[in-house]
Amino acid sequence: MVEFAIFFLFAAIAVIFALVVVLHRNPVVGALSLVASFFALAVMYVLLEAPFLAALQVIVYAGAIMVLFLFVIMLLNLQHVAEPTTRPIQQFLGYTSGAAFGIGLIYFLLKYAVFSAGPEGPFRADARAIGIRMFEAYVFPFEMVSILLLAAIVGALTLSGRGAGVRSAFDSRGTEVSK
Amino acid sequence: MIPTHYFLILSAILFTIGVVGVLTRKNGITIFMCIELMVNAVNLTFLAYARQFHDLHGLMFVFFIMAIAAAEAAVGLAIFISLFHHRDTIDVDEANLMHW
Amino acid sequence: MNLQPLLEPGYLNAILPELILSGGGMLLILFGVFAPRAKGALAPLALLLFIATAWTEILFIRAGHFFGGTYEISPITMIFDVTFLLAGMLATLFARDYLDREGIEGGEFYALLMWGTVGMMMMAKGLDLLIIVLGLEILSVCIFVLVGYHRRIAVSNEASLKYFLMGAFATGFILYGIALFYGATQSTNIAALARWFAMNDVTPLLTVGFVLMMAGFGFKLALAPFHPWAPDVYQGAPTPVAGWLSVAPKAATLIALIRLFDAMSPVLPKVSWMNMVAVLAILSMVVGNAVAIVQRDLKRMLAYSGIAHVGYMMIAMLTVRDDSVAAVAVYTITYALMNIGAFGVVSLLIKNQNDPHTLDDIAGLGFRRKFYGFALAICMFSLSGLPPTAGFISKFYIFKTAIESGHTTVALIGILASIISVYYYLRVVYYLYMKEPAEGYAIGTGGGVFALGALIIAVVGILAIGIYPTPLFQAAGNAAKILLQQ
Amino acid sequence: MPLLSTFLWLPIAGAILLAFFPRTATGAIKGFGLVVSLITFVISLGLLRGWQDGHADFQFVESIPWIPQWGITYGLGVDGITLWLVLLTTFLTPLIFLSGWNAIHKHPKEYIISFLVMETAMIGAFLATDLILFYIFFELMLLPMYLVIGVWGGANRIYAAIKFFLFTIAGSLLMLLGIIYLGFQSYHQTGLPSFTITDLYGTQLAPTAQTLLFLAFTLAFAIKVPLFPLHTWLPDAHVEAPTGGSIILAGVMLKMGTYGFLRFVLPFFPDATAQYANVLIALSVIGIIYGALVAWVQPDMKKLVAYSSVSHLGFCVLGIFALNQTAIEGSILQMVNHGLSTGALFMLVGVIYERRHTRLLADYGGIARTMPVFAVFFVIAMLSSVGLPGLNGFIGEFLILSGSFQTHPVAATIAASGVILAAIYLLWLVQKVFFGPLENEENKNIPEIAWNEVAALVPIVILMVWIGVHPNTFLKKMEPSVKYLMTRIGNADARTPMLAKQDDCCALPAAAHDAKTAALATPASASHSTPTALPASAAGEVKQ
Amino acid sequence: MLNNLWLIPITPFVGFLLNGLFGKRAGKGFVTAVAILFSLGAALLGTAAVIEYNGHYHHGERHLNLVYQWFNSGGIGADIAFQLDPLSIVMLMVVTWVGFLIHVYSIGYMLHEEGYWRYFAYLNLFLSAMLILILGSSYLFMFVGWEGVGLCSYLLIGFYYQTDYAPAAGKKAFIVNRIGDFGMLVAMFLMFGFLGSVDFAKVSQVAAAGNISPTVLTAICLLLFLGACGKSAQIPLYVWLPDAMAGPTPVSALIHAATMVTAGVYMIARSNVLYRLAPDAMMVVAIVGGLTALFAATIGLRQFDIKKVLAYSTVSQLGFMFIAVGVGAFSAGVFHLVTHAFFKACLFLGSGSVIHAMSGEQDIRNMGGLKSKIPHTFRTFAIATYAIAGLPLAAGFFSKDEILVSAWSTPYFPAVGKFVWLLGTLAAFCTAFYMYRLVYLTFYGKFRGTHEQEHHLHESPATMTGPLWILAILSIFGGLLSLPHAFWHGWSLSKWLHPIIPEVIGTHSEIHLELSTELMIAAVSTIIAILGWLAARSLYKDKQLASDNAFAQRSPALAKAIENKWYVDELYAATIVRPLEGLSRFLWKGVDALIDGIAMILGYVVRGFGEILRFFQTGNVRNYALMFFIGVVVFIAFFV
Repeated sequence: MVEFAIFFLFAAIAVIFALVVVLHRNPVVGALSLVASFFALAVMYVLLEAPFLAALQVIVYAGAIMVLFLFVIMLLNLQHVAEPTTRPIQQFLGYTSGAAFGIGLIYFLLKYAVFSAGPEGPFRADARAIGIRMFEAYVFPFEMVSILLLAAIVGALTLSGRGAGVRSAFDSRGTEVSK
Repeated sequence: MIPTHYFLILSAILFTIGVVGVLTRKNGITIFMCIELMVNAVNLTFLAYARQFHDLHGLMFVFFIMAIAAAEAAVGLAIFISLFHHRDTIDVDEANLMHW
Repeated sequence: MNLQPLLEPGYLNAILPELILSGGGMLLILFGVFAPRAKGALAPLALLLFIATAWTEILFIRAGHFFGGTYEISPITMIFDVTFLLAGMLATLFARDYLDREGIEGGEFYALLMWGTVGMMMMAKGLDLLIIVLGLEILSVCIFVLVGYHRRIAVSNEASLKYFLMGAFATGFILYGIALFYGATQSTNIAALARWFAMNDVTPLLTVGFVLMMAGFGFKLALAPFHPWAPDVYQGAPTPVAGWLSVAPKAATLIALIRLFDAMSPVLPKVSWMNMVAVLAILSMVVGNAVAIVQRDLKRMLAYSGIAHVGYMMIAMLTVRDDSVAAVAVYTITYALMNIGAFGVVSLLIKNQNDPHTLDDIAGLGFRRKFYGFALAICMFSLSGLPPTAGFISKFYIFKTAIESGHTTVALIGILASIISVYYYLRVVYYLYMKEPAEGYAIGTGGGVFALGALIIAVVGILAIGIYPTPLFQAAGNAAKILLQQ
Repeated sequence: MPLLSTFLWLPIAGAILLAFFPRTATGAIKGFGLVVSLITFVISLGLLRGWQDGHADFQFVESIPWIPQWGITYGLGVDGITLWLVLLTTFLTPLIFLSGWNAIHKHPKEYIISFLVMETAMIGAFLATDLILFYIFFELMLLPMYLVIGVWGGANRIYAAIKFFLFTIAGSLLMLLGIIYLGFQSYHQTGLPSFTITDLYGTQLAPTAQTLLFLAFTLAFAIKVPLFPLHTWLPDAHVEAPTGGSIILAGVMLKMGTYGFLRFVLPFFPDATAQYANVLIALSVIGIIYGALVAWVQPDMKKLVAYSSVSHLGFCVLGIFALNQTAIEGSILQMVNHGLSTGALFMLVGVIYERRHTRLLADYGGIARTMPVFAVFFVIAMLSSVGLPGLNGFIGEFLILSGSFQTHPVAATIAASGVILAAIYLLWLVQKVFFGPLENEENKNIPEIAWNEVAALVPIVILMVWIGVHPNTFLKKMEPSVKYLMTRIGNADARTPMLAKQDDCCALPAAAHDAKTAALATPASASHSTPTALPASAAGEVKQ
Repeated sequence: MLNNLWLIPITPFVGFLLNGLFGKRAGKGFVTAVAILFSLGAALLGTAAVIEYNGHYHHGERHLNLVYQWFNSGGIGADIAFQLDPLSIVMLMVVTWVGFLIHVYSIGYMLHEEGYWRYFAYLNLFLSAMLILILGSSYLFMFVGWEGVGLCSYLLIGFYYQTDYAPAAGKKAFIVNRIGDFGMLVAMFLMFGFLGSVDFAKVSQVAAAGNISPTVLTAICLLLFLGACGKSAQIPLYVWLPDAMAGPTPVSALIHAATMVTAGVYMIARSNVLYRLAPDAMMVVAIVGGLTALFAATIGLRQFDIKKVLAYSTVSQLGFMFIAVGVGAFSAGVFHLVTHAFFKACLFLGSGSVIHAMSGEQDIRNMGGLKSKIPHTFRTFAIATYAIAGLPLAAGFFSKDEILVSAWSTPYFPAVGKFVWLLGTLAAFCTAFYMYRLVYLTFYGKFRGTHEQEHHLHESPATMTGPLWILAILSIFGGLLSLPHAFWHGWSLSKWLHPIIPEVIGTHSEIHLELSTELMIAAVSTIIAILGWLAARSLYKDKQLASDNAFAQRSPALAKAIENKWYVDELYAATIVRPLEGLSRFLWKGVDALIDGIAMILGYVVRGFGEILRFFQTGNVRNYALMFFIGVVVFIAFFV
């Protein structure tokens, strides 16, 4: 019973903060509430007997990625930038089609994804088990991730790195860049 | 023991919220955050199924998705920065030099 | 996924090409950093690496399954790998001049090109959705950067922004689709999927998953209605990148789709999934050609034509048979040659990269720079599927398989669409040879021996395949057979 | 060294060599082009030397597997149907270079190259015994023509070129679909893939399928011919094209359509053909009258001749779909005739256009005084086009009309009235241009036709007379193949009830002193089909 | 010679080639020599052939000289083969010798024309074509000559190509003839269809053997007659002949009086078997002939151009010939053909000599009183007029008389025969009238021309008068060629021609003429002719033009109508030519434009489609995302 209580509580938190992300005008608020939402998800992971993943969730997402977000927001000091709502059609279609999608999805999930028998026995997904699998069967994907991250780093450097920040740059022909 | 589909439905809701966010927001970074939200929803689904099947594969998938998210985040934010350098804003509606 | 002892012998060997490319990429970056004077050597080095990779690919790689059945090397993957490498090579050759002219020569460019190629090669060989997705991501990340590589150019940056947002968005859908598949089949391994499909029936939830995945892959393929990013991105991206981008990722995605469809083949007759593919194909052919007609920007026009071409390929995909797979493979190679060639010629135009490359820029080019004009004309004829170019024979192959699998109606629509397409391809030829440039508006063209070499490769390849395609057909056919046997 | 391949590839080889000529050396370029095409012609004459009379099937056959897994072969061959068309092609090309020696000032090199490529394509289309090979050549000839019209054409050339290309491609792409389907069917039935024409002959097709395929093929060829109402690209293309382009277009390229009907449509889809022959005959008759009438009111010489082509090719199609020996032989001969006479007319129009840079009839008059020799040639060409007995045109038209009269009396009669109209518009042309008072100052000192143009015209005139005086030279060679075609389409008895009727009366004792005449006037093969009600009705129709 | 008949037409053809290729540079002497030599050569060869023929055949069989097979395909074709039989012999003699004479005459007449060489080249070409026409052994081969003479007439009428009217007239002639040729062609198609051949003899046999439906035969005959109408200028296709006078006068004499225009008669005489088997067709021929005879004669009554008068008289005389062949008196038709060749050629050449003397003047209102100035011309002209008017014992008397008698007593359609006779008789009256009107206005009274014309007046050279006299003599004694059986049982043209009119069951090979009727008819027509003469004499001999003007005042409308040839040309223009041209313009501007328009519209539709679709390409990435997502939703909605 406690489980359910926790589940619903944190599910509510996750959803609410997610909504805040979507609805609130200020990116900083958005970022912070996204962090909150991720925390809630971490709790879900715990409920799903994956404590290690929960930890990862907190460390990687909440810890790393979202900080990065905040950092960028601050760097470009967008914290005061509040976006005006425009493009009513876009908004409307976005909400309606989103609603349709969500409802349909939930409907199908309720209809076809309800498992008669819950999982029996404990699901051992602790660091050890994961570690062993990781370096046995998943060594190749793991290596791929390394390339992925390398590419990402290099890419990030290339895009924002040296030479960047030239406002209204001139291209090689020396003509003004049209904005 | 919470039934798996609870989690599935939760993730569906989150995913949808993320999608709506992407469609309705203009601030590039917010949009990207919404995408992150979608990805997390996917993670939740994977994990729920993984637990349901007692199959670590799903869990591993989550792990790798996190890596993907990280990589995207790095590049994406770099792109936003250079976008900002070009036009003092990250409002994606402003980015419409090319059309038709 | 059953346990495998770590690193069986021969595994390294299996991924040797990927290793070469990855390492080569790093090497190039270091080279670029430590020898900034010798930028001129970058492209040759990259070329060398590509060739070396292709060489190993062809000589040292033996077919087989690796990494616990998550990684398959078979003749078809070799064909596709060679296609990727070819695309990479052509892109390098064109990029050399372009980057130099724009003053943005740098090791990262070639490195990212190579890593992207690595990603594609892994996609092509991945026998597990996990591998495929990871490959896709590597590719995507590289593309994000390459598209935005021309930092000083606003359009380039905008293009990369658009591609990034859409790409991440689409990735979300692909992942969710995979999740649903996983939920239904308890596995993401293609072989396992095949087994599962052979035994069980599909639930609508699975169909949802399929739609989501198709949407994601459709985005990569620029299939209507998931296409609208393509024209902007191609227009904004550095032209050589655009050429590469218009070919290589599509090829990788196609081979992945082929595996997927093959796995699903037992249930396909029972479900309406292929109707969706058919709709995508038709939409793409119609929209692509119709909008291409009204474009004056060459790169946008080629983007739309690319949409249409993927539509043609999807016709063949409607039924996964050895013939259709071979057809797709052949078409991919042809498409690589002619499209990169076309973009290549455009990349040689010396002008402000922010401005669109309109038809007027090539007015009279056919008589000013004979070979460039000739090459572009050949590419156009090939794109419009006229003999004796490769475009004809490949399109012929596509429609042949389509008819033999009984998709006559779609084939008919395809034919009608390609009638439309002839118009705008010919218009390019018209500007090349029959239109004098406006007063004082003769666009100069750059391009040294590298670009020339690339064009020669493209032209010779197009004509060779067009005139004597038999060996290619045989190779593709056998490869397809082997792929579909297991 | 196989004969066909030799002169098939010679021109394109020449073109490739030509690509390396310095663009300034125009003289050398033109000369080289002329020499290459001449050699091609001379080699192609080898066909006549090695020709075996009385053979219906392909001769000089070459066949090399090309794309074996689809059964596509590089197969060449000549039979009675193609022999003269091939020779016509190789014959006309050098004349074009000769007559246009001084006509092309812009990019002569590319001009010659395009024509050489075109020559190969056209020869190939006639020689191909493999459907795909045929299609490839069929399409290949579009590209150089597109360039020729578009680059060297007149004021409105772009419109014309694109129109030409789109019309043609629209038809031929649909045909491609048909070809694929046909090959697929035959593969199904025979089990071995093949696109060789003779293999495909055996293919059985369901009625609907046959109809659809028939339509696909017919559309492609009807556009090419061009058949009313698909003809509108032709006048524009002709008017805008440079002289050489018009000559090739009228002389050879249009024949692709009629040839296609003969080689593919009739034998592949005999039932559908029999079913829809009347439609096509109706269209061709309309085309004959239509083209003639419209030609009559044209202010522009070239346009006039272009519309006359519509009319003349209507005769060819009429003859083909009359489905009997005489008419088909006639229309094959008429293809050659049209190539010669209309080719000559275009050449002549080009000659005078070179000198006066106008093609409007209104700008001329009385120039028979300033350029008599030219006038003589023009009148000869005109007469051959009008169909004056003793020149080539008459034989073709007579065979077509008399042949088709036996099966479709009404149509043939209406078509015969086209003969009157032909006289009307061509004499009108001649009168306007050459006769009447010489008023326009610019016409008073037009230089007389030059040596190279005469040299180009004389051979044509010689052939006109030859065909007119001794057509058997040509007819005998095509007879067996046409007979064979007749048997193919299940119409072996080329002679219809009306002709069959004569057997009863030929039983009469022929007078001794004109046995010879009797001998040759009675048809070769005796028929046993009995006369039907057709004669009476036919006569009735003729009477009204 | 008999086995080289092809030499006869070839000879003048060689002449044509020589003159055509070298004549211009070689000079007039050469041209003259060639022309004369080769035409004479043809004549001599022809005569030789005839003599040889007489040696071999005694019953008028047909001699066939097969040169080679022209073409033959699927049982349709013909030979290059020449034949010699009584009919073609008659024609041969007339054509070659009259032709020769006119060549000689032309030397004088054309001497000062530029294009002298051209003229003689054409003339030789014409000769050779005409010879093919009359020697050809099948309809198809005859058709070659048939068209050939048409071509030459086109060229010769348009000889003065720098004028406006001459080329137009030539064109008109060719086109009108084409209409006839259309008939010929279809007729030949029918022959191939039902008779299996177009060889003269074969066709006759098959037809004679019966079991050919009369409908078909009638059709064939009518179509052939259409051809004849074109060539021989019968209603409704006669309109080209008067205009054809635009050509040089000797041409009018040779082509448009003596030879070519009679080809129709020759052809029908050739096909007499067919015609006799199709009486309906014959009747049509007879009636048309009769009407033409009268109609043309009426026009001739009031023409002021000397050649026009002769032209209409020619049409009218041809009408007589068609009456003959129409009523079944084929030999009579041919007989009239021959005599007409004599006197009409003489008249034309005479008129030519007049024009020559008047230095180009053709309007008789400006002539008069030439009698003394050009005596030879006058005498010959008068003689020929006497002959054509059908006054007793001259050539025209016998031939015309025989025709009228046969018309009266035709066994095929007696009633109609009488009617035709009436037409003919009236026409005969008119003939006498207008011919003598012409004579009186031209040669009598006082000169009405300008002074320098009067000053230039001179008799033509011997090369011209010589032929005139020869022809004049012939037109007096030509009648002796075929005297009525009643008086004469020796050689006669009708006997000679008998073999070509074989016995056919159910038909009459020749018309039996009662002596009484013959005398009666002869008397009537003689009186009529004399009346015509006297009328003309009283009106014109002294009053000259006054009476014409008086007539014009009395009934201006009628006068005008006749002067304008009953407005037939205008009628044709209004009912046929202009509507057709309008239609053509409509087809061009209307239908073609429509077709193009449809094609265009298709293009625009596609384009517009693209223009619409491109606006989905807003450039806003969020819209793209929305499209993407909506796509997903829609697909789910559809496929799940």
